[in-house]
Amino acid sequence: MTFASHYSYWVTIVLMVAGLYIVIARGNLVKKLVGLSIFQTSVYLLYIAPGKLIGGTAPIVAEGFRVYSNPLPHVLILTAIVVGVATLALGLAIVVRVREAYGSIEEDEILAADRDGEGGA
Amino acid sequence: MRRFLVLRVVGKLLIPFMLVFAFYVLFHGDFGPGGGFQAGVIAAAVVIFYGLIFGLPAVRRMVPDAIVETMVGLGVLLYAGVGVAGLVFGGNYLDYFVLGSDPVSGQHRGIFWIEMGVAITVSGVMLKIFYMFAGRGRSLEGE
Amino acid sequence: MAVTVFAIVLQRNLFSVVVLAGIYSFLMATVLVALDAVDVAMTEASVGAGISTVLLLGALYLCGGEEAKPMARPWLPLAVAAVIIGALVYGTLGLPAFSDPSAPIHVHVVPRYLNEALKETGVPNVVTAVLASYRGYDTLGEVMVVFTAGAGVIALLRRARKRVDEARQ
Amino acid sequence: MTLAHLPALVVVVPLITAPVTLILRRPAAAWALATGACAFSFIAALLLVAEVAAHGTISYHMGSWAPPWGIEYRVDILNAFVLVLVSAVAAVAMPYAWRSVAAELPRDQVYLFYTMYCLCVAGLLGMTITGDAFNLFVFMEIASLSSYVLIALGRDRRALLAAFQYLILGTIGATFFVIGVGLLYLITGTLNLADMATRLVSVQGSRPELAALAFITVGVSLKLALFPLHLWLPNAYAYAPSVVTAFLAATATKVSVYVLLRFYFSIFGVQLVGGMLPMPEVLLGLSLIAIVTASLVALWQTDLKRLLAYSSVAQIGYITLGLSMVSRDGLTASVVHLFNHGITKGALFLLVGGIALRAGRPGFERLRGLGRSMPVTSLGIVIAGLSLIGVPGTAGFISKWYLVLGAIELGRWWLAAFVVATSLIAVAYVWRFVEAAYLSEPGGQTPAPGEPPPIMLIPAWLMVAACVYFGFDTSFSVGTARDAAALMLGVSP
Repeated sequence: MTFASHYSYWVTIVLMVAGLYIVIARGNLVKKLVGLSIFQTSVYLLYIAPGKLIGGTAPIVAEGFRVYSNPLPHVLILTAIVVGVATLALGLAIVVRVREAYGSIEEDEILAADRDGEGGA
Repeated sequence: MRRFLVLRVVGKLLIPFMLVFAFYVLFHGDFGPGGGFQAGVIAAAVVIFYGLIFGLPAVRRMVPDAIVETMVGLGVLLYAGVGVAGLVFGGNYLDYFVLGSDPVSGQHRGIFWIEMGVAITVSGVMLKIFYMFAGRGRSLEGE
Repeated sequence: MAVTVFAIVLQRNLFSVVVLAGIYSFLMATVLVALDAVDVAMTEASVGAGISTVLLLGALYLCGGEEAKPMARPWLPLAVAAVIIGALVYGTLGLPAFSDPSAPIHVHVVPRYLNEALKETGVPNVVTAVLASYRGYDTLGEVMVVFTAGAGVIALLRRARKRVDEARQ
Repeated sequence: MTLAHLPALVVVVPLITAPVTLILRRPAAAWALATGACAFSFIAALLLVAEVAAHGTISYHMGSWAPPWGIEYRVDILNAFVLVLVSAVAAVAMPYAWRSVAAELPRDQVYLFYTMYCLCVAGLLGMTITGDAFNLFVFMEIASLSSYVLIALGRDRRALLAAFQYLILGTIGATFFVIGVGLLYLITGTLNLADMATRLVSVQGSRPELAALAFITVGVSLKLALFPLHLWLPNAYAYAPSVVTAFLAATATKVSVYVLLRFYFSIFGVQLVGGMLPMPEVLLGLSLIAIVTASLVALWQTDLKRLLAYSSVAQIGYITLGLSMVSRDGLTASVVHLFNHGITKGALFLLVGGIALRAGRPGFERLRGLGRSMPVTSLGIVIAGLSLIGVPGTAGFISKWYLVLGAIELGRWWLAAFVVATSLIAVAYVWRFVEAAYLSEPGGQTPAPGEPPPIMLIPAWLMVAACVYFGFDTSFSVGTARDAAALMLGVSP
């Protein structure tokens, strides 16, 4: 249980928390989405890093290789990447609509606009 | 950007190769890295590239909206259809074993068609999203 | 990579943020190659650095690029972040060490993929074999997610364009 | 042949319908197909319940790959019951959608609405039926992405912001869930839920397992809007199109509750959840706070749709309250309330949608004298409202009865008293409607006399009738729930 043996996990944790921090602390909708994708990306490392075997190769069966890295996390993360980009696309589409409806992409300003125009819209 | 001759010529020269590369990635996915998803992204990128050089109207003429929207649905249907074919031939859902004369050739056939489905849907969706965002900019500028 | 992320946290010009996010994705792809995940790296490079960047730039073009000043009281997010760090460190301490061949993920389920995939599916790239065949249903779901996003973007953006047209008339 | 493939077909049929509706681009065809698909799923779900009740758990192997290598669909009495709830609400809401959607959405978007609706139904059903942790995540994303779009389609511009907030919180929730599943995968090496459960026994109580439990709990709690993670819910429900509100309120949070139940009792096991961690105490505390605060907040709302949305947060509190008892009666109450509250809220939101069609936003000033101008709708709301309170003779009474039984069984008399006392707050907020509709003179904003069209009223009243029916005949709801509770606790029924 040394520091080095869990190094990959620490990196993951730092990235994850930084991404999440952006999402919660920032009011700009686009920046929130960027933070969200960093948060999701960090999860890729959590899955993939433990699958690596030192001395192993990519999991493509070929002559002369005995040790392969674990392919299952790769498959899962391919799916996760796709889910991430789908979420991003949808989120941006909503942001564009918000911008057109409110003229702003700052959360505070939008909430203020709603308070002023309560019942209007 | 219509005035940049170099860009136009280089673009025209590159685009066929890029498309070929997309197909390479699609069919080579069994042996090396790659597969339907990556191929779809590359194919969509080619068309987007074309759109950036020659303008949105030109690319919309080349690949009209109706085709793109049909592609979006068609790829998924192809994938799900392979699953149903498994049912029809007496296997479970998405069972490829029953699709060929022997299990391995059935697997091959199944994997080929579903990768195709993935590629079609992915490139369709990417293109459609590009059209949507690019088209929006235009209508906003018009205001 | 961590430096890029902190730059993103601090940077308020959204264009820089997007470019930095693209760089971040490329770095991530490099790390993934180092970890033998070539398929994933290829996808991350094309999706994270390619498609996402294009999408974000497109959205910024429509929305404008400066961020207002950050929230005045960052204590709540910081507290949340601290709790999560705590939980994760606590949890990962019990995990197998890096590159430990006797870890459960290497001895359960996966050996069959590595040893039998070529025989059972005729596909040497085990990632493709698992993706398309063993866990083919997941991939169907994944394509469905892409489809959902596509149809969703159509639904969201088409209607408003019509509205703009109406407003103009 | 078809019968053996029902587990796959129940999800795949709505899933395939979605791209077909997109390609056809005809609103009428899209509606007809979507209705057919939902009806099919409903019938399939009923057949599955009968099958499971008679012959026990069904396991279906996708692509004929045996688990844990392939993906397994696993139907037992618990998720078959949830399947029936989801598909029933989906099928009943479809005829209603025909008029309601046409009135609330621009014409060229109507077919896309049905595409999204099919995806959402398929996603929720897939989440419920699957026996694979990662597959659950994938279908969770299908269901969530489509529900973000469905909410954003609401007429009010605030629907956009509500959808965005839901997207952010929903994605964080889903990512937390993935982190939890990842940790479990790292210590077990498998993604199949049944396999995971057996392999977890050897590492019970280890640190990654506890962390995974925490992450999955927080992630799913975001989705099911457990207090204090409920902030996305009121806006999302208030501004979404009427059908969407009714469907999501009746099903989406309930499926998340199911996921929580599944992970707690089938994966982690009663010993871990109930014995080693203060999970029941934490859940109990949060549930109590949720019930009191959300009910009180509901009292002050100026709009009937928002009032009902806050009441949903409170009712979810009752469901998790049952869960926190970790006993046979408590879990029975949880599962029964999941079902009963689903139909009750479905009925209420469908009826409110009818008011919205005639009057626009259902603010209380527009409800004045509604009992005279829309008598059938108002009567329905009152009956379903009684079920919300838990008056004897309605479905809501049954669930509260089991909650009280569970509390007494544990010797917690104060908890039993609490359940009864908080029902009085529900009386107060339902009374606000009664007061406006029956005891006030019609004001300037009251809609002119006239009911919504029968195609909307009949589905809504079907749900109202269900609220009453399941208040008397409890053999299906309580019987199934008791079996499910026994299954979760691992005791013989």
